Amino acid sequence: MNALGVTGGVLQAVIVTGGAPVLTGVMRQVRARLEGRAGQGIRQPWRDLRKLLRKEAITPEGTSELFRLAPLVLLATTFTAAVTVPFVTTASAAGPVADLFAVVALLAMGTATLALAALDTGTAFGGMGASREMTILALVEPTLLVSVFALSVRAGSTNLAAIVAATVHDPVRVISPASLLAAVALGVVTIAETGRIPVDNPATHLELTMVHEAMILEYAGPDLALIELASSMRLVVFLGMLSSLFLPWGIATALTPLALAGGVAAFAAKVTLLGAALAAGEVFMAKIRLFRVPELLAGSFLLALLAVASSYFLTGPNL
Amino acid sequence: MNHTAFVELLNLACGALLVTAVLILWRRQLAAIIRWFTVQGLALTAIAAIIAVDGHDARLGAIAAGVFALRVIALPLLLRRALARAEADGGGRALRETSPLVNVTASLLAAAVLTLLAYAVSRPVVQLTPASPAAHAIPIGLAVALIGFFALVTRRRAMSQLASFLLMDNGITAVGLLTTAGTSLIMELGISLDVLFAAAVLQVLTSRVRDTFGHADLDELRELRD
Amino acid sequence: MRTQALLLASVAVPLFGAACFLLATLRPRPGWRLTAWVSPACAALSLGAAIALAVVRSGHGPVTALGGLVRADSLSEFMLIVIGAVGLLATAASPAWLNAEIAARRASPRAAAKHSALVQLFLAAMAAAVLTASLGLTWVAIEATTIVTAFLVGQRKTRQAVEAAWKYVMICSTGIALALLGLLVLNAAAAHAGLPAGLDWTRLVAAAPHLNRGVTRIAVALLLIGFGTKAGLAPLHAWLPDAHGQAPAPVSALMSGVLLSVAMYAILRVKVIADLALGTEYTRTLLLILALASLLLAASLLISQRDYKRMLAYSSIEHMGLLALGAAAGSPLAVAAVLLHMLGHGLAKGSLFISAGRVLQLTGTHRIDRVSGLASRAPLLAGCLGLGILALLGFPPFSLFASELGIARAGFASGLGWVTTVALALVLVIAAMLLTHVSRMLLGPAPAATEGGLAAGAAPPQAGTERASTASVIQNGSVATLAPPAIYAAETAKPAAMFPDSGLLPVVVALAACAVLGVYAGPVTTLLHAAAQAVVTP
Amino acid sequence: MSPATPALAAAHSASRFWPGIGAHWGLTWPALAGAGTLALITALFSLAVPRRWRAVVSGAGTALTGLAGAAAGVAAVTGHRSPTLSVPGVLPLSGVTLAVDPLGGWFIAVTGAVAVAVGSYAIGYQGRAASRPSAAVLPLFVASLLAVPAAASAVTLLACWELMALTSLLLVLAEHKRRPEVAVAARWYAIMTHLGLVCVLAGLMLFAAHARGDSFAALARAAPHLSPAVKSTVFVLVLVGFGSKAGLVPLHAWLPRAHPEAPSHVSALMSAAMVNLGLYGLIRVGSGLLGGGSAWWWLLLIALGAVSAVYGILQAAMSTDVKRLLGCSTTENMGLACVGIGAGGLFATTGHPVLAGLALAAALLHVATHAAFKTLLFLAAGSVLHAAGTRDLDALGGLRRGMPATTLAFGWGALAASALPPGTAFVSEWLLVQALIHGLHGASTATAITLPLAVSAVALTAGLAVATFVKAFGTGFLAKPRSAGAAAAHESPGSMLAGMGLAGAACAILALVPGAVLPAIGRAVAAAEVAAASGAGGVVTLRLDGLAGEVSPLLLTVALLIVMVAAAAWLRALPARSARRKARLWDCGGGPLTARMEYTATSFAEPLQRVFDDVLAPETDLDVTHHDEARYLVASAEYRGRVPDRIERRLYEPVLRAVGAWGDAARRLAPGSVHRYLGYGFYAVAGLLIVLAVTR
Repeated sequence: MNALGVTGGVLQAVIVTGGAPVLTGVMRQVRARLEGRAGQGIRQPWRDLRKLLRKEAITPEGTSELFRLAPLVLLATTFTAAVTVPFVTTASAAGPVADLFAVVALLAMGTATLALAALDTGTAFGGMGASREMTILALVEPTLLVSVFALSVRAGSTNLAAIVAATVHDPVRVISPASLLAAVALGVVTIAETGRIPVDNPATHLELTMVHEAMILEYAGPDLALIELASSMRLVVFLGMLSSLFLPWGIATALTPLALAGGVAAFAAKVTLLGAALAAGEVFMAKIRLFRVPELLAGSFLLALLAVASSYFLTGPNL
Repeated sequence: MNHTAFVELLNLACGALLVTAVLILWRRQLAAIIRWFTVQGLALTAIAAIIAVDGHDARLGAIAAGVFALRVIALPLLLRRALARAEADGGGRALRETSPLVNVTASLLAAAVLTLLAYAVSRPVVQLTPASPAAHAIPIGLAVALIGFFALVTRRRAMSQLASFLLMDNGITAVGLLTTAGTSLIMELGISLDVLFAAAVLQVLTSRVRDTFGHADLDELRELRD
Repeated sequence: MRTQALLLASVAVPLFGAACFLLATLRPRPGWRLTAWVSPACAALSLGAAIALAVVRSGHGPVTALGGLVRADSLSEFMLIVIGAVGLLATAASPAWLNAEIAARRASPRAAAKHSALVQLFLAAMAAAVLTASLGLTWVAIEATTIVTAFLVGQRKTRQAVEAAWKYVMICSTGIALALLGLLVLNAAAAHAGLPAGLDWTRLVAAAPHLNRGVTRIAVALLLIGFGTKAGLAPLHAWLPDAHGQAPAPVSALMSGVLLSVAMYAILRVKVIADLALGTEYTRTLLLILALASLLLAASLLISQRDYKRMLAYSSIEHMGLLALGAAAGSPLAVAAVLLHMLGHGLAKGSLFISAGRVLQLTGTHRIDRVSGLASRAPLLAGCLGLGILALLGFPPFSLFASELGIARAGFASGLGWVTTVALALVLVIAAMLLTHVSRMLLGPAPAATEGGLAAGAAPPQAGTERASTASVIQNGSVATLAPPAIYAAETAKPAAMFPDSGLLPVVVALAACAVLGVYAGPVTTLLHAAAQAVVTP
Repeated sequence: MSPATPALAAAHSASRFWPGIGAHWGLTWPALAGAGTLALITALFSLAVPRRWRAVVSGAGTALTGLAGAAAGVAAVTGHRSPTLSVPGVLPLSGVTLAVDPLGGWFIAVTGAVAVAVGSYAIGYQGRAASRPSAAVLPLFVASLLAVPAAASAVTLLACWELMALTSLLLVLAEHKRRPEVAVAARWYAIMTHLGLVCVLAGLMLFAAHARGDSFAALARAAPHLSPAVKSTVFVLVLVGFGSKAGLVPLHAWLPRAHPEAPSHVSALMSAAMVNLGLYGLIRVGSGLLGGGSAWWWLLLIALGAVSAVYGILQAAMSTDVKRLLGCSTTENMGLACVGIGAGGLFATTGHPVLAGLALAAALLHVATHAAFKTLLFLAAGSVLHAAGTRDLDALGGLRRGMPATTLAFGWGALAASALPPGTAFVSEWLLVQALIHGLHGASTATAITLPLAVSAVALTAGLAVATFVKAFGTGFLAKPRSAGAAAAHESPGSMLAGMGLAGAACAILALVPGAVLPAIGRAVAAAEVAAASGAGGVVTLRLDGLAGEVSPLLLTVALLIVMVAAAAWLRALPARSARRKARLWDCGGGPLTARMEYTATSFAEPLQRVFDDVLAPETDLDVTHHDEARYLVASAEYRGRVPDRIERRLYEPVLRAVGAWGDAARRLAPGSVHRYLGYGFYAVAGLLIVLAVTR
């Protein structure tokens, strides 16, 4: 935990919180344009949030404190991740938290809390959404950890800062088969975790297909605003992790204004690009059936395992 | 009495022992079986007496008397009384062994085989005192014991099983006598008493079996099974 | 002189008791109430004599009496203690049992007195068997036990009892006759080795190295099979389940608890001579075959066993197999474990047979599947049965754990690893089956027939042991007397009500003793090791 | 071990007032002796006192016993040396040898702490219904649990092991009059535990026979000179024996039966304290006495552990009986610990002491964390059963209103169990994964193939655990009650809550400052002769020694709390807010929602069941009865579905069938014919005589 890290943390807090809705806006805009619509402009998500925050808070009958706490927990977990993962600088705001497992578990914690809140409502929708979300979460976990394994083999640690630093110092590693396979695997994980097509459709409200939306069906007003904000931040965090792990160029290594500015700009650019690419991809894809999702995740798991194998066998036993 | 005569007599007695055993195995008539059993008792007594006379052994003489009392008088008497009561219950018909589990021919062949086995097995015992003619007759005693055991396994009637048991016991006694290794009198007494009591108990049980199961053969005592 | 008196006491006291009972039978109307307690008194006396003998003689050499016909060394003393302990257990339980039988009109006071007289003779014969100084007289005494117990087995003159008695006497006499044959052959060998007549143990052991090998082999084989018959070892084991199943509960307890062990005592003695004459391998092989055969047989027949008394009998076969295994191992530890196992098994199995007898009186059936929910009908009885089984399976703190562990240790230590492993596997199967059968009897809710019983059992929880349950039996007995099926309930109701727990008190004491022995044997241990030395080949 | 510290202080003062104790007896023996005496006294009093006081006496006595035991354990792990006790008189023919080293001390401390919570809980849980036997046996069970890790000779270990089995069996039987399943469960438990004993016995006795002595010292001395074949045989035997106690697949069959049917406080003791001793045995014999051995042992153990973890949590995810669910999760956690132990042994044999220490430390820490949260969960489940009268999640729900404290406890336990920060299991699983990941450096090929698979097994387990406990908590405690019993549920008495509170506190400590116990674990690891020290340290921040890796659950939690508070404050500060308004749930416009419209536990697990169709092989049958008039009109449709234990189907049922066939065939051996019986003898004698005649 050093000055660089703290500065980075503060900057990230601001950028991620402020930029996440914008990213969502951008992605929606990209989709709209590709589908030949005018789109609502990239600031629309912010407007929605403002509107929601102004509305009165609603407590559905028969729900408990947990229902009210869930949005806060979700936001807290995502925010903590956003602060500690090194996006802008190679150092982390809080090294002991920036462990890749810790971050992953943190985000899973948020999801689990939301699922509990959904069950708390006692509606069929809530149960359905929770059940599906948990199934996906359970299946994503192996891929995630094994690809983390693959990446950590490179750096000899699972600490994000260490991995990023190692990558920055030796950029060639990025194109090693291990890291390419891991990148693809993590990409699939990102799609599953952030509920994008083809795993989930953020825009649907159709009982048969919705997962995330089914969970938050009972939320309204400020609670809903928090959840929307948190999930867009979550997307940024995942995309940011992808960028820092696999294309860490431009990330600030020194505590100079220029370097920091460059870091911020690079981060914004990378995340925006990745988001746009994701959105563009969604246009050409349809959501797959829930029970086809395991196949997708199994595939990504295989890739991750191959990543580990290659990181061991292609580099020889004694790394 | 000179040595050859002694050997002749001894062999004669032993031969009688074996023959009676085979006859007991052969005959079905319980009355006949008991008769031959008595004869065998006599043979046994003879063996004891001959060895006693030859060795001028008063102790053995006493034993001979005991054998006579037990195996020629007491046990046959016991068997006859049991038979008489059985026949009385059975309405005076002469009691026969219903066909044994192994038919007579086969059991005679088995007896032959057992005799050979007895000879083969008891070689070491014989060679223990090769000089004594009595020792050479030990296999016969063993053979009788084995034949008795065989009869025990194959006879269906309670009575005839009892007889077979006593036959086996005769064989064992014969071995005891022929080894000419003296046992203490008190032991002899105990053994004889045990045999007598065992026979008595079995005789009582025979009548109980008859009372409870009628004239059924022993193979029908199958209420206790798993 | 004092020691000799003690020595003879353990035979004389039971004989005296027998005489008392015989006199009682002569009287036209035997005053049963009082005389019933003569037999426990005698048993207690002889147990006391045995212990006193062990205490007085400890440290000195063997004592002899009656001109060398009777001799006691540590082994005989330990066996006397086993006989005395189990005898006390069985005789202390028999008054209650006999009273129940009389009350149920299954026996008359005269029959009861006759029964007690025979039991006393039985005890005397067993004591004689372990006290005599010569193999021959031991044989005589052991055969005498068969004769004495024949009528005890067939006491209830039912078809099954008669059948059991016939099989018992026939098979045992045959087996023991084989032992006689072996004995005579051994005698020949001894005579040839220049021993005086009489087959005296110590002389035999002393002269054993000079015995003719060929002859001794035959003799030992016959002796092992012969005494093995009486010890319930395969192949001539078949009398055991029938006899134990049909004999009255206290007699089953004695037969299974001590008679088998006494036969095993003879085997141990013979083994010493055989080892000296032939080397350990020969006897060890024979004993291992007998042991494994018995264990396999017990396991196979316990799996689908339907009669709980037969179940206990087969478990006795199993334990005899274990003893044979220990004897085969033959190290001092093994023999000490075998002896301790005799005592522990005697106490546990005795308690189990007595409890089983109570169950029979309570339910009127031998069938395992007809007894259920015993724990809620008769908690104390169920407790005794359950704890007895746990003791039998070798759970600590019961002494069978220590002894079985000792046998296993000795087995592995003396290079019998594979055999011991196989034996352990078979023991596992047997344990599983015993647990299954017994848990079927004990556990679960009380059967619908005794709904009232359940209520009665539940109502007074503190006093809710046997009394509550018997109350229940009376209840549905009296309601059901009109209905033919529950006649036995009507019968058993009265005795159960008359004699609440007195029949189970000895059982509780015996199990407690077994547990104490398992935790701390104290002086017994020294006696054990001394006794083991007596039969371990130097 | 929070409850232990006062007792430790007491022991200290005792040693001060009673000079000599501290000096040459150490603190451990007085404490352990105290535990034993307390247990005996409690047992006697529970038999004696009237029913009204029984539960109090037995519960309080058990708690005190546990306290003393915990003190002993803590004394041992904090480095107080204590002499080896040898009591030749006790246990005839063998004698008893006792010694407590930090490894044993760790397990003793864990057991004692569990017993404290369970004891105070038992006061309220047994209540008036306390039967004499179960009340008396409870403290004895605890005592035997404390004795097992103190055994210092094979025979002593076996004796304590059997005492433990016996007492636990008697406790499992406590409720046999109410439910017939209890008898079945007890039967399974007794037989499996006996199987385990036979294997351990054979293994240790074989070992002792070759070592010419059965004290652990003698065994350890002899181990290096043993042939690999013997060592491997011993290891495999004890693996089977101890594995069956630890509930490893495929020997887990007793676990999901016995745990639900036992009274809940007993389930807690069994699941949180007893199964650990299986692991203790593995570590003690495998690493300590046999001294490492060959790599394949440990690869085998890792494989078994991974399979058990995944299979266990899958069964848990499918089960709707909350106590069965917890039982299966025990199999899972034991599997994870076994992965750690296996990795430790593997790294030790392949010469990576640091990693070995780390892996074993992870396993030992997981033992403690699992003990903490599984106690909490079982106690909470027990009070649910106590209040709602059912264990079936499909019939529960909405308990948060009736029993808020229990809900809180179960929620905290569920969080701890699902390995999410700031949950308790998070730290131990993090350590485990760290050890596995760093092991890839310079590993052999077999290791390099095993480790990633192990990691993915652990990961899958973690994911499924989250799903499982979300299901358990969400359907059991949240939403609407699904049955009258659940609706009428009321909070449990104070003593039960106190028990849960203690367990919860232990969870919290282990979750937030796991570093506090790492030194103790380090000593335990050293005592296990796996490595010099645990490969991790630090109090606030957990750092790996010699490896790059750190995590700080405390920091994480604080950060979360700060953000939450800030966000909440920000929300409050928002303009134009009015108070929260209650509103109807969205019921699609059709009438109010009833409990029958909720997702049940079964339906929650359905997607997972579909995903793992091939592994679980669920059985479903659907009977549709049509109207007689038209076969297109459905009169009624009945759907039945269950998820059987596959391994049981494939492994146990054939064996049981075979044994049954054997038994039926064997009955022909005793047909009742006296001739047949005599024939056995005749043929035996004839055969023997022939053999004698032929051989000379």
